[in-house]
Amino acid sequence: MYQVQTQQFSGPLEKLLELIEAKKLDITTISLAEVTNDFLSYIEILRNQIPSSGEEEGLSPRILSDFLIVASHLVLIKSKELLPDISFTPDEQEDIVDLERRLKMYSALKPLFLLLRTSWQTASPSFSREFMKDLPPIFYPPTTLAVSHLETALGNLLQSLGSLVVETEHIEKQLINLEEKISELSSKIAHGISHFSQVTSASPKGELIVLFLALLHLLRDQTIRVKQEGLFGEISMEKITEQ
Amino acid sequence: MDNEINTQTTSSASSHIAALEAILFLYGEPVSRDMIMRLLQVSSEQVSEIIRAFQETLMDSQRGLLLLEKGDAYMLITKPQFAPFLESFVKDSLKEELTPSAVETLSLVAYFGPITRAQIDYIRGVNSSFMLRNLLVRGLVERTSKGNTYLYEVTTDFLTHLGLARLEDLPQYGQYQETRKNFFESDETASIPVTIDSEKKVDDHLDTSCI
Amino acid sequence: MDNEINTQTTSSASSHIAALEAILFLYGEPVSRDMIMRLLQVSSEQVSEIIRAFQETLMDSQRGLLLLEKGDAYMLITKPQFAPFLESFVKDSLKEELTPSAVETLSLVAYFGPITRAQIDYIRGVNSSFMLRNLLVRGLVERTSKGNTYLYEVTTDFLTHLGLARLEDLPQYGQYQETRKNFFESDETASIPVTIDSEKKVDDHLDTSCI
Repeated sequence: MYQVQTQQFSGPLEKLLELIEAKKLDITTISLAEVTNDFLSYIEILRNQIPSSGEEEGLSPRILSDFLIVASHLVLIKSKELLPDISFTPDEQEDIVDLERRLKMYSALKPLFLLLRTSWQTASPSFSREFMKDLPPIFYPPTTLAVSHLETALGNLLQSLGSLVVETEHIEKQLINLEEKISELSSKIAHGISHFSQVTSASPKGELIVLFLALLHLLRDQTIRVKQEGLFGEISMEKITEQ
Repeated sequence: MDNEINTQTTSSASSHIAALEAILFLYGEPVSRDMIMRLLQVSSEQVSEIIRAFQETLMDSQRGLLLLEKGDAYMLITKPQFAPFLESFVKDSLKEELTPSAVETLSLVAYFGPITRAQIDYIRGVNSSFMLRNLLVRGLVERTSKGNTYLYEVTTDFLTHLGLARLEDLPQYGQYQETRKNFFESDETASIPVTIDSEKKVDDHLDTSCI
Repeated sequence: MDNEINTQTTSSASSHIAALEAILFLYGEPVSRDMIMRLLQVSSEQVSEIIRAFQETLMDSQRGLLLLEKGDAYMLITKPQFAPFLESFVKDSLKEELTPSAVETLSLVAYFGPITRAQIDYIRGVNSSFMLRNLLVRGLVERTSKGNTYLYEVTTDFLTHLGLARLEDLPQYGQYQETRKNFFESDETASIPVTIDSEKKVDDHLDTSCI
């Protein structure tokens, strides 16, 4: 199920790199701003790959959320380009610098991924022996183990499985946080735009508004759709249902 | 190292000795002459020659292994002079108390057994092959093969050791059976994917014993 | 056969190598330096010397085995060139294809391990918790807890699958350590946030089982 999807969809950094390379650009904030539109369009394509209920293959909301986080950083960069006077928090500034750096790092590591893939496919394996292979059957019961220890161990184990649910809820929360952050940013940009007075839909500012709306739209759908179906829901498939 | 041995044997003979060592090391059980002939692509006479040369290298005082001949089959074992020493080593390493991971695995086998390794792995979120092997060696767990996989359950000896007459006497046994049903009952392969990015079953592939 | 163990220094060195071989043969799994010291009643320096001498004997073309080093533990494995003789009786489902995201994650854990999940997420730009769980279940990655987080590294099974005796034998290992330094050198804690995007260490309580 997921196998199909991970082969079809590269991760957000890889996609970004691909878009930049396609335009024969270097990794700079300027080129990142340049590919923002393309990246958002790609997310739109991904979003349409989300399976309707019953289908086994397709994109997981988890992966879409990874793309959305990167998209939000891109929009930051883009807004800086379109509205140079806009003020960012130190965190937002850091996000901008950070994305560029991570992309460079990812680009430097791509040959490594290829190298490991090739080794994995071509290397001759070594083999080890089984633990105490030659030992005749024996009975070595643990001296201090009581029945209650078994019950406790099982109880703890099952409880910790419950935290898988937390993981999914967490992603949902993360997306909501992201949405709030972008809303904040929108109003900041609206404020910035008011400084420039004459905004038309053809202007770069108009383009920015469209970008934000697109991102918000993607996000809103996303947060609503993340679902948890029971204790093991997100392992057995945290599926998105097309309405 | 004994370098004089090398002078007589050709390099191709050397690699045959090395290959034989690797085969016997891994296989564990006696390997027949026929199988050696087939694997190394050599004649019966050549096998005799390789065996003789191998035995000679094992005589070196730096070697801890011995070639055991069983009829027309061969097997690597540890030299008898190390037996007392190894016995205490085994006892020591088995005498150690079970690690939390081992207790956890054991509790799954006890409450949810018969259970496959894939199911245990899934619930624990980590590979359990070494843990299961450890419990097998200690005689706490046993396995039966079912299709192309193994089912694990606790041994009667272990139950007796715990002072239990039957599995059902484990505390809250009934309640945990309910939990178990919730996990496993519907459609096993669908509800328990072992892995996320590839749903292929991870099974007892590391056990060379399940040849 | 040399039955007089420990009589002379030279024969004692030989018998130590032989005893080590017997121990590793029997145990199968990695044996720690501490354990070797205890078993052979030797100092840590002597262990290093015995290991070195043992490794030298294994370089002989008549030998089919290798000494795998992982951390401070040692394990006997077959030399990779003999894989064609052995694959027929071992189900090596580790051979399964790796998905691109598995390759990315595994590369980072292998070359940059021990590494936290947050660091992996940061480099990959995606949430890796499920991929790590997948690799843990497949037995390619293991983790140890450190403070309130986990450190991930590759397993001996990962190394043996690639026919490597130690991590440093990975292709271009040194070169990528440099790459790593170049990106992370300034101030590691500052440049690789422990968590990204206000993310809590959710994965790290995925299972508290292995603590």
